[in-house]
Amino acid sequence: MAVETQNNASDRLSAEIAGLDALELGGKQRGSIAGRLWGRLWPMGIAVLLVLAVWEIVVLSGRWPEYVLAGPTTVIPELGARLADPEFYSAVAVTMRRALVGFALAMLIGLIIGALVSRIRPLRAGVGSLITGLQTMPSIAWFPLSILLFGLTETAILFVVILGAAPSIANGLIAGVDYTPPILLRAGHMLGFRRLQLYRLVILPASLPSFLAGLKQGWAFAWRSLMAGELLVIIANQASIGEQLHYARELADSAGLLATMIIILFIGIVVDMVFEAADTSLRRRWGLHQARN
Amino acid sequence: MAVETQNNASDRLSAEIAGLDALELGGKQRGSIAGRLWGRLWPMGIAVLLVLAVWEIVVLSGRWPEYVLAGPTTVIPELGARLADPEFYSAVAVTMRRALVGFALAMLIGLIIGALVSRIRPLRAGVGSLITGLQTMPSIAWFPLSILLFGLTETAILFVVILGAAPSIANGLIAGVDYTPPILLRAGHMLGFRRLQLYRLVILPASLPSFLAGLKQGWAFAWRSLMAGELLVIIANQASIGEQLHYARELADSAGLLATMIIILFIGIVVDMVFEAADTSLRRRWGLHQARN
Amino acid sequence: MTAPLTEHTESRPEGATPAVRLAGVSKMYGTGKAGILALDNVDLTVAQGEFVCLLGASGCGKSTMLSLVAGLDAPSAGKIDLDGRRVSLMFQEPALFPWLTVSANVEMALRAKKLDKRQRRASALEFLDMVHLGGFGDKRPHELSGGMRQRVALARSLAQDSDVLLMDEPFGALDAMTRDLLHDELERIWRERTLAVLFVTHNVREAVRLGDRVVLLSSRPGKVVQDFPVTLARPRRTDSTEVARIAAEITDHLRTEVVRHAR
Amino acid sequence: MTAPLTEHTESRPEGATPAVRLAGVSKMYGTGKAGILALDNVDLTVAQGEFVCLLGASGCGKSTMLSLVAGLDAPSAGKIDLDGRRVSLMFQEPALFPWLTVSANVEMALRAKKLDKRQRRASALEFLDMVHLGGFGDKRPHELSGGMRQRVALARSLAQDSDVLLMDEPFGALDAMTRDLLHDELERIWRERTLAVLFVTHNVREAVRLGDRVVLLSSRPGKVVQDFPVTLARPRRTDSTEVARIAAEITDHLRTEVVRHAR
Amino acid sequence: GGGDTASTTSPSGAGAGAPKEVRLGFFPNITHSTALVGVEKGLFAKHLGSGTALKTSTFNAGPAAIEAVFSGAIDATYIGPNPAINAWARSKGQAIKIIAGSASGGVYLVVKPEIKSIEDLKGKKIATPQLGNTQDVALRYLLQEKGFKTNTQGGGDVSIIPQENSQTLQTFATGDIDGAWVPEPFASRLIKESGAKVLVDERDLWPNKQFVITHLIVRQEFAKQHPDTVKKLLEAHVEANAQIASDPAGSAQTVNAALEKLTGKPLKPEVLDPAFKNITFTNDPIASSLVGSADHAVKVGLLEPVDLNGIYDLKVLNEILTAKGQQGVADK
Ligand SMILES: Nc1ncnc2c1ncn2[C@@H]1O[C@H](COP(=O)(O)OP(=O)(O)OP(=O)(O)O)[C@@H](O)[C@H]1O
Ligand SMILES: Nc1ncnc2c1ncn2[C@@H]1O[C@H](COP(=O)(O)OP(=O)(O)OP(=O)(O)O)[C@@H](O)[C@H]1O
Ligand SMILES: [Mg+2]
Ligand SMILES: [Mg+2]
Repeated sequence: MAVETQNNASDRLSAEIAGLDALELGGKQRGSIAGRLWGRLWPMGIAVLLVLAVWEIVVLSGRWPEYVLAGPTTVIPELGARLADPEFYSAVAVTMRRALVGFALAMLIGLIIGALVSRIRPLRAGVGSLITGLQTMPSIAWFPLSILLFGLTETAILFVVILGAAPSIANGLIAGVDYTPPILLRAGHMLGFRRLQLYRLVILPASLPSFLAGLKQGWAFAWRSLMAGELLVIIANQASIGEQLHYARELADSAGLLATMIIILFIGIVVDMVFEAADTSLRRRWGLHQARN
Repeated sequence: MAVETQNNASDRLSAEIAGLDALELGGKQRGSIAGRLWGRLWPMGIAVLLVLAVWEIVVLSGRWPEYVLAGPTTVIPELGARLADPEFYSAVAVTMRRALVGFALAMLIGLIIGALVSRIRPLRAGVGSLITGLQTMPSIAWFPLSILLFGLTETAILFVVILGAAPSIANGLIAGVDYTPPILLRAGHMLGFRRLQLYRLVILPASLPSFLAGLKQGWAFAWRSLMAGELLVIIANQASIGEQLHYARELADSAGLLATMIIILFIGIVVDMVFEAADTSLRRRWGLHQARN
Repeated sequence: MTAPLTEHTESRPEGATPAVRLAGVSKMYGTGKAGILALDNVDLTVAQGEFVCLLGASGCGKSTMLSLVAGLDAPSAGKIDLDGRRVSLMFQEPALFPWLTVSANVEMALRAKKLDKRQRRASALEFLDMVHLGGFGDKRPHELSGGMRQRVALARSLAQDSDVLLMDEPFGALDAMTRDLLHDELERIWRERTLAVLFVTHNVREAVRLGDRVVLLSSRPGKVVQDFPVTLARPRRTDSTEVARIAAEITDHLRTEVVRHAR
Repeated sequence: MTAPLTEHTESRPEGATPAVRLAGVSKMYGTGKAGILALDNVDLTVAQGEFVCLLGASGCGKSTMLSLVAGLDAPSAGKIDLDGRRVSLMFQEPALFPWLTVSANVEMALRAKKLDKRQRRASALEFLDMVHLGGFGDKRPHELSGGMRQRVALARSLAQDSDVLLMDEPFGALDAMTRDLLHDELERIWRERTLAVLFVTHNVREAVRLGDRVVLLSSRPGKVVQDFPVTLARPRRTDSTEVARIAAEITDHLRTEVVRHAR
Repeated sequence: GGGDTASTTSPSGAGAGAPKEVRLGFFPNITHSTALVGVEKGLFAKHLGSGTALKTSTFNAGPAAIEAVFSGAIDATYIGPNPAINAWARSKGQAIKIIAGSASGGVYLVVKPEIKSIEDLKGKKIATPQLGNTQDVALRYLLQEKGFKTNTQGGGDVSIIPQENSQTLQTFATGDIDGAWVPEPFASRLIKESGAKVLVDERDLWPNKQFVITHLIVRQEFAKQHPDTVKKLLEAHVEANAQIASDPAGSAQTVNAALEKLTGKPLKPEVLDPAFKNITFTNDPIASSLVGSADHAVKVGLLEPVDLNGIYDLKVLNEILTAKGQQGVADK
């Protein structure tokens, strides 16, 4: 109805103000894909260059010998050598597979535990605080139990990863549930939703932002647990990033350690970008992206 | 004005319905302190008993020898012996001091980084994703750098703890800022608040729930990093929990390991309760505690 | 009723089934000195098919009453009887789900009905058309104006299949024209479904335009102080002189009540 | 003005300083086909010390206009000139800070003034008294009723020391009595401070009761279509016959405008 | 953090005056008994004299100790052969020197009782403490000699599983592995707790039945600046080893007391006694075994060829030994 009658007028204006838009505060308008990419890339480029420069200066200062702190000029070729090595990709693939499988399972378990604990009062009183307790438990404490239960198998690694990430994910969900605006709960209640339906249709979507934040933290836990857990069981013919990190340190190989750290950072950044994309689309839908600072 | 004129009427009714209140859905009314404590304690007690029972059954099943999986009947005396040992308390004190100092510093740094990154667009594009990248970096990767920078000192431990916790805290704050309701930002803007003032008076308090969740996750990271970091530098005559955990594992001392795990869990649970108390009071103030199931 | 009737006499049909019955209902928020007695010993009955309007000063307990009837809160004393009737409540705020589009918000109300996806969608769009938001089904709530959001909430609560309809200032943010059109729609639906309606408003003319009865609440503590039957024949018009006359009369009572109770 | 004047003539003193000047202002939400043109080429001037009321159908762009004037959004085209005047805007929603008590919410508006803590508190309580919420300073927003929250928001925006006051349906959730009292308070403050006020309402009588001019906006796209000067002597009363007469006249125009433009 | 290296950068110059403190690292581990006895009995303090304080740091594994040496946070440390080789190779011979031996022997291949010979290992899972460490290399080399194929990822005829020794205790008990090539006290624990039996005593694989498992290294820069202090350290080291030799039983008790203090748990007597007996504490770094082990590592493909020439600096040690009328040790 009204929308149609206005389209001509809006088209005209739309064209008129296109130039103006471009000048406006960035980010409010979606802008072109290239433009958005560029808006992300230049600050990243500068950040990377800055880090490299500081690093090289520290190394050049001669405060520490090269074998103690390798400089970019050593590490970058080392990194290049790895990237040229097919085995490297299989190591990354092994680790990523474990991370993703473990994380997916942790997500499922975290979701279930979070859902139960957040809504069942005695359960919450009984084991609510245990969740954070479990979160603070270092991965190595679980190693013996993990081996007892699963032997020298990949499942033992996954177990450690899940124990690392699931509490974090559950906590994110619980926080989200706790902060669901009461008016939305009441609205859901009035629409006749109870228990599972209320949970699925109202509480869960309302908690999504917090759940997403929990997922992000859970990923970090999963990854760190994995880096430790990959030493737990060394499975035939499967190199992994956790192993590489460990051996680089074992061999006092500064360049190798730094190269591995860069790889870990890179993966972390890529994963963060995925989360951020999800987050941005969520905020756009909720109408939170227009916030004026 | 109106409030005064109603007090008599309300006093009367207040007395009348006191009995009714007690019967009403628990948790909506504050209730007596003893009652609330009891409401928390019995589910916890049941949870603990349940775990002990399952554990004892598994041990009694004889599936594994006692030195591989110690049972409650071994671990509880072991725990008792520790609790009777004054050195244990000094170990706890050492670890808690490090955890609290590290966490406080991480909080400060996380707050500053989170504040800057969340509000300065190029900074966010440049280093925003780096925060999660750093979060995924295992503590051991930082050890060489930490020793390089700080030698075998307590500062080296704190450095690892801060690198573990600060990104998490920063991420919590950033999520909170991102999800601050635009209408509150606009209201703050209309009241003439800009930049720092807007941040301090509007954004920060609005982000508090998410920040608190980030703090909780940050605590878990800090604690885990500390458990690893306490092995980095073993400072003369200072036993610590991280060390105890490590040695229990190194010596394959199942009872010792389980006793240390219980202690870690216990500390984690106590800390969680502190966070929960903060969270509950926050939700009460915001009017989120009345939420109907 | 607890309040003395003035010139009007009770006009509610004696034999009508009561749909909502409040008996001695009180509601206290908080406890002790800081507590607020929002409702004090309220008795009220709404018959099936009856349209009751609730008037009262700001903060007198109207919303509280609706949320008690809806079962969202428990009364501190007294009893509320709905006899198993299904209630729907349109809140004072729009209370839309921000993560859903406008039409999905309305569809939420249709989940109880056995409809397939396409039918649900079509039905939601019908209700949106009814509140003059036909073209906005795919927008998100944050892209609407305040009045438009209120209309979505109205569509959502009308879409629900209930016996008792509770409405908390449903037209507060609308202009007079839109309001008039929606009055007609609401009246039509009320008749078709023989709903029991409890309708809160600050607009006395609106109350007279719509209500079979107009109930006056006093302020802190909220008590029923007057109960006016409105016997005008329907359809009525908001700007008719009869409505204006009765509204003026009720306004006078309201004024004296408000002055007598508060301050 | 772009719209032809009808029977009334422009009554605004020729020499008055313009406080707010909108020239050819357009606002488009979104882009392309899905875009909505909320305001189209609006020209409007409000003089210092002038009280202008804005009327228009739901969703016609009134709130958009206020947020543009307040500088919360940038117009897609056109210019808005305030000459450095300080603006305060009372939103359509209360927009209170949930983590602060009621009085602390009002105190937020007093931070710009050089007051110590005690003075600020005292001043906040005065403003709360003014909106008849004297006893509620220590409550939290969630403990108030809808109308009470709106009054807190009113107190907060009145407490602000500004030259231009923008108000978006400030009395929408209030009963007629409270409304009348607050009209008087608002008028007093407006006179004392010689504010420029841009006041959005759906209540035509309220507009006539308060405004020096009543401006009519058409629907989608929002355009200024009429501009009525109100020359009645103050103090005016909402229920006076003159106000009713002018209001009826404006309502007629409004109706034809709404019918002509939308649908 | 630079303050920690004050002693190395002190203006005193080479040999000019003693440093305020000397920072010594070791592990709370029975193979580090020389250090444990020396510290516990105050021998280091005695020899260093009042001018130089002894500051000890305990480490749990080689990498942390090497990191500390590299960064100048410690001056000398007891350490196993692999980290020393790594440190030497990484720093291209600049960071450290081995200045004395400390312990030899005490490493066994223990297996399930049903395994009677090396040939029986086919298809079995054998644990080692760490990929590329001496035990790992020894196992791989032995298997290679016997014609078995192995690889670094646990595949091949015999599956080699590098894992921490504590985990080996557990996985052996649960039957996940069939044997392990481990040092004391883990070998004795496997025998006592899980009924493992010795298949190979690593001593039998080496000439003179001797091979290094612990030695003392020093930061080169420190050695250059404070040769006198290094000498005093070595004097204490020699005295500690002498004490162990003269009173093995008493020393074992001293060691166990120190372990209890450091790790919270003493070793059980039935583990302590055999373990302590199986280790020989000697000043001889047994250079031939270090070089031999490195050779083997190259042969099984775990190490790039590395030139170990100059890794030893045994001049001062030999001076001390000669002064005591004992025989010197060789660096070949
Ligand atoms: N959650 C709450 N906690 C404490 N007090 C409350 C709460 N909700 C309402 N009140 C108090 O109860 C009284 C009645 O509130 P209610 O919302 O029912 O008023 P109302 O009649 O709907 O007013 P309005 O017309 O302004 O919406 C008010 O004094 C309010 O302060
Ligand atoms: N953030 C937004 N994004 C997209 N469209 C918007 C946004 N805000 C408003 N609109 C659209 O702009 C138009 C005008 O909205 P506005 O809020 O200004 O109306 P209004 O005159 O204040 O209406 P009401 O009386 O209902 O409050 C509406 O059609 C609305 O859908
Ligand atoms: Mg209300
Ligand atoms: Mg509006």
